[in-house]
Amino acid sequence: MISLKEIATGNKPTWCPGCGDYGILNAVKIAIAKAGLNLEKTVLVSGIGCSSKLPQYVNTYAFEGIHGRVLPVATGIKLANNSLTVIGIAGDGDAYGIGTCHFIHGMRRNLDLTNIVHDNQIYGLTTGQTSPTSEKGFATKSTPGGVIEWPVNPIALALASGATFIARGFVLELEHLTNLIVKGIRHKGFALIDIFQPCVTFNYLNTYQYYKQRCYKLEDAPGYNPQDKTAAHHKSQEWGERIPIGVFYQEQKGTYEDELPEIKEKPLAEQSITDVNIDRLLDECY
Amino acid sequence: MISLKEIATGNKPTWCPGCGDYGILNAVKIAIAKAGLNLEKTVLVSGIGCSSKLPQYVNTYAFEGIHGRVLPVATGIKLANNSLTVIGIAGDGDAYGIGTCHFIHGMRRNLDLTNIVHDNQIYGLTTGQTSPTSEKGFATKSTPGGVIEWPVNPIALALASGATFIARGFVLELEHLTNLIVKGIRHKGFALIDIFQPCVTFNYLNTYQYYKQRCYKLEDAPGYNPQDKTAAHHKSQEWGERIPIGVFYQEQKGTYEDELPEIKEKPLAEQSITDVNIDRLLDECY
Amino acid sequence: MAILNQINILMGGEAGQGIIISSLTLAKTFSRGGLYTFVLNEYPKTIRGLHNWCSIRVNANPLTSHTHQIDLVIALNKDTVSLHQEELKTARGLIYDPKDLNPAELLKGYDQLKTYAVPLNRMIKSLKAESQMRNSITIGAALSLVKYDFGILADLLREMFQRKGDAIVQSNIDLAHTGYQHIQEHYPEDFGITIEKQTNAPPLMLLSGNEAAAMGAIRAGVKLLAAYPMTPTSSIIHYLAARQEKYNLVVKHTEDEIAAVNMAIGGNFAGVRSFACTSGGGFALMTEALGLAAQSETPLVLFVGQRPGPSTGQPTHTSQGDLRCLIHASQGEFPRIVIVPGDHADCFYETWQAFNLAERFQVPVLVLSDKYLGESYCCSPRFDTAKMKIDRGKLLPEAETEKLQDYRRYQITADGISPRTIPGQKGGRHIATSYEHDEKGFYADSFCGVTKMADKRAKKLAAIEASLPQPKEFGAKQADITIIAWGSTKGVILEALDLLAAEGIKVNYHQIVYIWPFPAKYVQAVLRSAPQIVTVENNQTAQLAGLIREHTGFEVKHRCLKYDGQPFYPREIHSFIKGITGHD
Amino acid sequence: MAILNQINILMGGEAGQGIIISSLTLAKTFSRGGLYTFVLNEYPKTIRGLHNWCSIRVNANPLTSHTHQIDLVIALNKDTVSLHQEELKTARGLIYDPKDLNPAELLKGYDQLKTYAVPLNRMIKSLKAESQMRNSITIGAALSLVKYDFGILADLLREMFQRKGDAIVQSNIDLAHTGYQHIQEHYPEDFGITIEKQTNAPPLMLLSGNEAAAMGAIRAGVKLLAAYPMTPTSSIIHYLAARQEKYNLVVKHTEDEIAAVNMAIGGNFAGVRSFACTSGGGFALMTEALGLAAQSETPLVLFVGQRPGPSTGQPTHTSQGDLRCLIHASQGEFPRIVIVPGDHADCFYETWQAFNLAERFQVPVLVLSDKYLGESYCCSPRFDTAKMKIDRGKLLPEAETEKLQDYRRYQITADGISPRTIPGQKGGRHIATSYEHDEKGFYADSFCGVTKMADKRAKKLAAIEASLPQPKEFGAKQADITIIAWGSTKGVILEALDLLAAEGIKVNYHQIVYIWPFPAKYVQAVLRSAPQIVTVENNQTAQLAGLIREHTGFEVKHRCLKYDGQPFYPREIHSFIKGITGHD
Ligand SMILES: Cc1ncc(C[n+]2csc(CCOP(=O)(O)OP(=O)(O)O)c2C)c(N)n1
Ligand SMILES: Cc1ncc(C[n+]2csc(CCOP(=O)(O)OP(=O)(O)O)c2C)c(N)n1
Ligand code: SF4
Ligand code: SF4
Ligand SMILES: [Mg+2]
Ligand SMILES: [Mg+2]
Repeated sequence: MISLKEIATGNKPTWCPGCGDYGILNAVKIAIAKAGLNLEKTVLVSGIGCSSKLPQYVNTYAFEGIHGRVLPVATGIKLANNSLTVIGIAGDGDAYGIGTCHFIHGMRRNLDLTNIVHDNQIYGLTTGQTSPTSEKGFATKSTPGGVIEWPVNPIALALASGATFIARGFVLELEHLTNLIVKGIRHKGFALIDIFQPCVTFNYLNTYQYYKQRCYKLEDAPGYNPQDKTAAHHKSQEWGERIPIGVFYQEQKGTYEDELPEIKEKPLAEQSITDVNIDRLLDECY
Repeated sequence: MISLKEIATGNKPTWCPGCGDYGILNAVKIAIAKAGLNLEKTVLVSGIGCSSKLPQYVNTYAFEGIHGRVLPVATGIKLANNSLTVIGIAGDGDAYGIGTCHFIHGMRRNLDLTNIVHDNQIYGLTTGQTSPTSEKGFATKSTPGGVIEWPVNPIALALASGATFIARGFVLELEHLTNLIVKGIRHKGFALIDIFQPCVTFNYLNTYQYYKQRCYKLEDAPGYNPQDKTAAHHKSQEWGERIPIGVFYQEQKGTYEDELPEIKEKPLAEQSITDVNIDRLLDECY
Repeated sequence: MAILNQINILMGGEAGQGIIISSLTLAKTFSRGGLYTFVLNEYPKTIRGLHNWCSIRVNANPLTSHTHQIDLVIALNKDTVSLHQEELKTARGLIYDPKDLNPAELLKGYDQLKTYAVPLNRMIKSLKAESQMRNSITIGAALSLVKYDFGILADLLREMFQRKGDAIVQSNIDLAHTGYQHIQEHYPEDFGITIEKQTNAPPLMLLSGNEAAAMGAIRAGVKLLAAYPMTPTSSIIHYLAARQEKYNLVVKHTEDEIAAVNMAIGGNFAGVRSFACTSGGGFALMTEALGLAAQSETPLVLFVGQRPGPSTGQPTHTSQGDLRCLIHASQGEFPRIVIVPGDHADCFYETWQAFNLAERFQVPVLVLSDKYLGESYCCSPRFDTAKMKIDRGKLLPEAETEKLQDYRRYQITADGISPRTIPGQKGGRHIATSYEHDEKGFYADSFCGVTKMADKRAKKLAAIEASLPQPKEFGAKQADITIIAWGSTKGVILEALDLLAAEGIKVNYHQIVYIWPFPAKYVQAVLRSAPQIVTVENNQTAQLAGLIREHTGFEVKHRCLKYDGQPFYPREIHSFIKGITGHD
Repeated sequence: MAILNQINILMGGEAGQGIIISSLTLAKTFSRGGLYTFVLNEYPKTIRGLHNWCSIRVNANPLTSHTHQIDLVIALNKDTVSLHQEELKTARGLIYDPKDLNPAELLKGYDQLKTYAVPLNRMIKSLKAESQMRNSITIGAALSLVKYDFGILADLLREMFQRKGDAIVQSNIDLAHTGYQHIQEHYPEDFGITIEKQTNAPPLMLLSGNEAAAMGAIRAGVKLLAAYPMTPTSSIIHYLAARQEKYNLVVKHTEDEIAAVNMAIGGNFAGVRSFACTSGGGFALMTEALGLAAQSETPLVLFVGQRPGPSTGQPTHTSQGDLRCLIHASQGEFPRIVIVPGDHADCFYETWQAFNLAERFQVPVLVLSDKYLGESYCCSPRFDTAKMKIDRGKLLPEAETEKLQDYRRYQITADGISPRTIPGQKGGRHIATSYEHDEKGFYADSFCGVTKMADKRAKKLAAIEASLPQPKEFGAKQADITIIAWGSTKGVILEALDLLAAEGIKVNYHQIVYIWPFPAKYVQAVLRSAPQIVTVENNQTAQLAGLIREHTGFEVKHRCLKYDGQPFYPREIHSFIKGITGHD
């Protein structure tokens, strides 16, 4: 197995001390090692947010784009070279807020991508505003009277949109989380991994303690079968005293790239473009 | 009841002969009359698409915006003046494609808006490309090899996003459709009405015949209860030989505007701004 | 006065009646006979019902534009007569169905006009054909009037419909022939215009600007088009989509334009030539990512077709109103290239070139066309692909990346361009980022580093300026008046030049193709030597004139502007110029 | 050399340590004593951990900017010493905790510097306070050094913490007092700078540009802010959000910037003054809707704070790189107004004014600020609201709409502005649209109608130009050098003017506030009378210089530019000017 040191760029993370993002960084690195990825054939794609800084610390190829656009960039990369492992890294605001359109359509598209979302239920980098997953009533700088909307439910949305691997992790459950990421990477198709990541600076509600008290593993739920969509749907609604983590749902379905005849033989990136013959196109004009 | 003639602007619709949009226009006008709306207190908001031309033919206040942004404009209008009846008019591309982000967040916001979506499973105005609701394998100018993605399921997405009134109509079932729209308008909260609207020019698959053969009314489904979310979820998955129309789900829940103390007494638009006293703000600076 | 080998036909009908297809069929029938054709179509923003028309201009000599003077009108609806009374005033003939309209009623005092009644609807019924096939009858009738070889049309129809089976082929040919015969039988007198097949002429391609651009992209090795449909560039999507399998390229109809541009950036980052096409509204949604491409130094090509704004404006008409918008879109300051093709050949060669430039300079390249250029059809000599060499700039081959030590993606170099690697390559790992960064792509650590990195990017400008081709010059070397213009006005201006030359007025014309970075030195030299300067633009605020003043200080007094959604007619430029010279 | 009533203090520490709050507390302690203060904060794009500093400048005379010369450094971490060695070279004093750093080790040969060791960490422990409250001790220590009235600080702390209970209040005061006493006891010798409470001075407000802008919006009757957070304008969201209930206004944190701008348009359409605030990246996403506001003639105000681009760039630093981008954003051509406030008072008055202009002219109004102006704090005399009259332009009252017959929303009028109605009003029903349209808002039916409607909108320009205030002039009437500048450089330039005047160099300065439509005539007149022109801009490409050339033909030779993310220091402009005059 490749060493964690090789996987690190050596840049010192600039997150707040105690931030849940450190744990996710750790999990991602271990998962890369466990999944046996080739660092030169792996691309991390992120947006903007505290969470999106993660690729700066992982020694793969990486693209740190703009806020909310992780999936389109990742899609472009995967379409261009489907031999690469492409992993999206986003915050809850990035993925479920400004990026919602790409999130929904990315899932029904079912490209072979892994989408890791740091769900701290807050906007960290912009110093603590409400996020789409912030709980109803939660007061922040942008909603000092408390959020009025009901939060988005990423698991339920993923189910409704046809995602083929849907999981939730918690950063303190490092090994469990690492395994989820490995499974997500190995899954052929779109994998969503929503991760509870306490923001120790701005989220006074959803703390380590909060999640620790509530999270339980779906593996431990008697008879839970992640192939059962109805059960998954049911579990997706559970929130409050007990919150499930683990694989909610997994299904094998053809991927988008499977249906592209153009890349059956080799990825687009490997096809020569030095002298494309367009005679036939010119002939059509007569 | 107000006459349909009064509700018409007199502009001649520019849709193709036989287009399903004529039927929706009819249904909207009848519904406005039936619901007893005051035309001067009603605003239709549309985007861009064949469907979005509808407000040009209805003699209320209207705002014809840009592609995909029906709900934000409608939200702004409703927040500004919650005494108005605000009805969104969009196409499937507008609402479920480019407008997805607003669609999801609009539903969890639960403002008292009615959102009418002309679902012809195609991009009409741009001359026939794939829409998010186009069926898998359906070939269009933009996907001549057939759509690879699975279609979005607006009903399932609405359920997953917390919409409080979710219905589907078919344009040939005029009375049924009209009633759905009336119910949607009367519903306090966000009402989605997805309408099958054959595009006779570009959609060779989802024709009048196609829907006529398949559609059945949920009212006719023995024991169907639109308060039952699980049943609704189940019905949302039904597609193929038989396709349900009618009210999938309805729930009474507080609306967004209910929780705004600022408009408890009167709408923002009716509050005087001639001489806002900011002494207290200036005092804070010392 | 008998005329040989030139005619301008207007075919009008309802949207959805296949007017465009029929006009192209007619045009191709001539271009296969070695005649130059130019087809302009004007259609409303509705799919069916409203009035829709094409002009099909034919000439034995090369044509570069449409023109106002119509010789023959083919009316497939009443509107074609009632809305085109102006054109009918000077036309020679009108083909119509007496069931649709009565010319005697609609047109009083049009004595020059010969009317040709063809019972289209009756013929369709008797041949049990679909009503849309009425157009074919009129094509036959038109060919008959100008005594053109019917066999060319028959061959063309055969090819067009062969996939649909012999019966369909035959019925189309029969219909056209019915029209042809009807004229011969009922109107034996000479129409006065004859079009002859040019036996020694080279074969002529007939294609639209968008088709030419799409071909240029394919020739450039594009493998990914990520786009969301928008008039007037949707046809680029359709063109490439139809050829995906043949050319192993992927066309992704995305969820929106934001996705489109970001996918194209992802594709380019991964080493595949990728682009997006759109119009102003979609481009607005792409502007944020434009800066991302610039900051991350990812090559990017965007193809934008203009239509009149602001906002939705007039979706199906033409404009040159977006130049400044493209030059300055996106926050911050960075080098970009804006190319404005002027004709159909430019669309091909310059779109192709855009991909080389994007990779050579690792900057965004914007190709700005418009509805007139993109959707009009024009004859061109066959494009010459022999000399088109792919240049991927400093993209390192794997043989070199393997040897890299401590690779710095944003290395500061003399020309500001850094060697590039792509995912999958050994030794080339790096992070590309939207943040200001150091040479390795890590967050910028000092204010001084920031200035250096901004200067590095800005340095590319010099390299770009040195390598871009200069504007093209047309017309007399020594002239009384010099036109400077950009984009799709080219063909119209060239024809206006001919008209003026024929009257002894000496005008020349400089066509700016690479408009940004602005070719200030070239323009400065032109200004120095020209006695009178005129700019011609399809916009309201004379954007080119503004650029000229910004970059040379010179204020253009004579600005020929049109912004009603229609392209110029050659005569409009002709009379504007004459107005200046006092000849008018 | 004893100095009276002027000091510049640098307080540095880790991000998250409350450096900004403490600096503002210190500044307010002085401004309550009638002294002018200016607080600049510089912070990294991280939330905690990295280095973060503020300068707190104090003077008995009005201050308009920060400056480079630091007198006293308060180090809450080691970086404050190691990263600010330059400033420490000329500083008089350093307050630090020997546990954090050893000045003797870090600073060799800084003989002028007196070091004041304060055992912050130990004091915190002994008083059982939180480590973040170390700052309070240093505030006390600083006040002690300059012999300032401790009672003002005690009162301020009391007010600040009263909501948290007496215990917290007392513990803060105690901490500060510990610092105060520590200096008195251990360093009795005179520091050399004394700050005295100004007994006859008027009370001074201390506020940031963003706060001023937010107040201006509230005063303008804004009832809806729809926005998505983005540095450096998030504080406008926070400011208004905290005051929603008091002022009956709704702040909507939207799903993205596209939603924000469209909601603001919806709100304005419905008759409520609504706006959105953002920065470049968010503005890019708003550009499509900008054209919608223009075409539908819906009033719209957008407030944009600049930071260095392209793309994410340097989110927490400052820039003036987005001017051209705002002027030309969105496809097509339409009138808009761009206002660039220069100081904190401008932020208030001009943001307020923006709402009047948007409604009077029914056009988009863009207010362009930046991080430096928006997030720096400056003392102002109390804003005068007495003369601020709300002007809603041609918005018809219901009494008039009731009488309307055949109302035409887009009626062509002499000034291009049409009477407006809002939903709910009797007789005013209409459709507002993004399409080109006729007077009723229906689809434009003719090319000639299109030109008329475009001309109608363009006509507003004349009305706008005639009504906008002219640039402001500062400094000597007759000068050797004339500065023309825009935006946040104002305060720095004013101070540079003083520096130059003191040296007998005559410079004056024209501040452009209403930069678009460009005040060409005014600038032309300035150019004619000024012997030397200098532009000063926080950007790389001299955008104002470009505008000047575009609109007057004049090429500005001397362009004072800085684009590393930091604002100018007065001395930089001072030496640039001296460089020109040859005095240097
Ligand atoms: C278009 C755009 N809008 C706004 C921003 C400002 N911004 C940066 S990060 C962020 C949200 C951060 O929240 P989240 O995505 O949850 O990430 P976190 O910091 O919590 O990890 C925002 C609004 C931006 N960079 N770009
Ligand atoms: C930003 C933007 N992108 C693209 C377009 C072009 N466009 C106009 S309507 C439309 C889609 C129409 O499909 P739909 O929303 O389903 O409406 P329909 O015409 O089928 O009723 C598109 C892509 C546009 N107007 N604006
Ligand atoms: S602000 Fe929150 S999410 Fe961001 S680094 Fe700090 S603790 Fe982590
Ligand atoms: S294109 Fe389709 S949706 Fe549009 S008007 Fe015609 S039939 Fe209706
Ligand atoms: Mg977050
Ligand atoms: Mg549709």
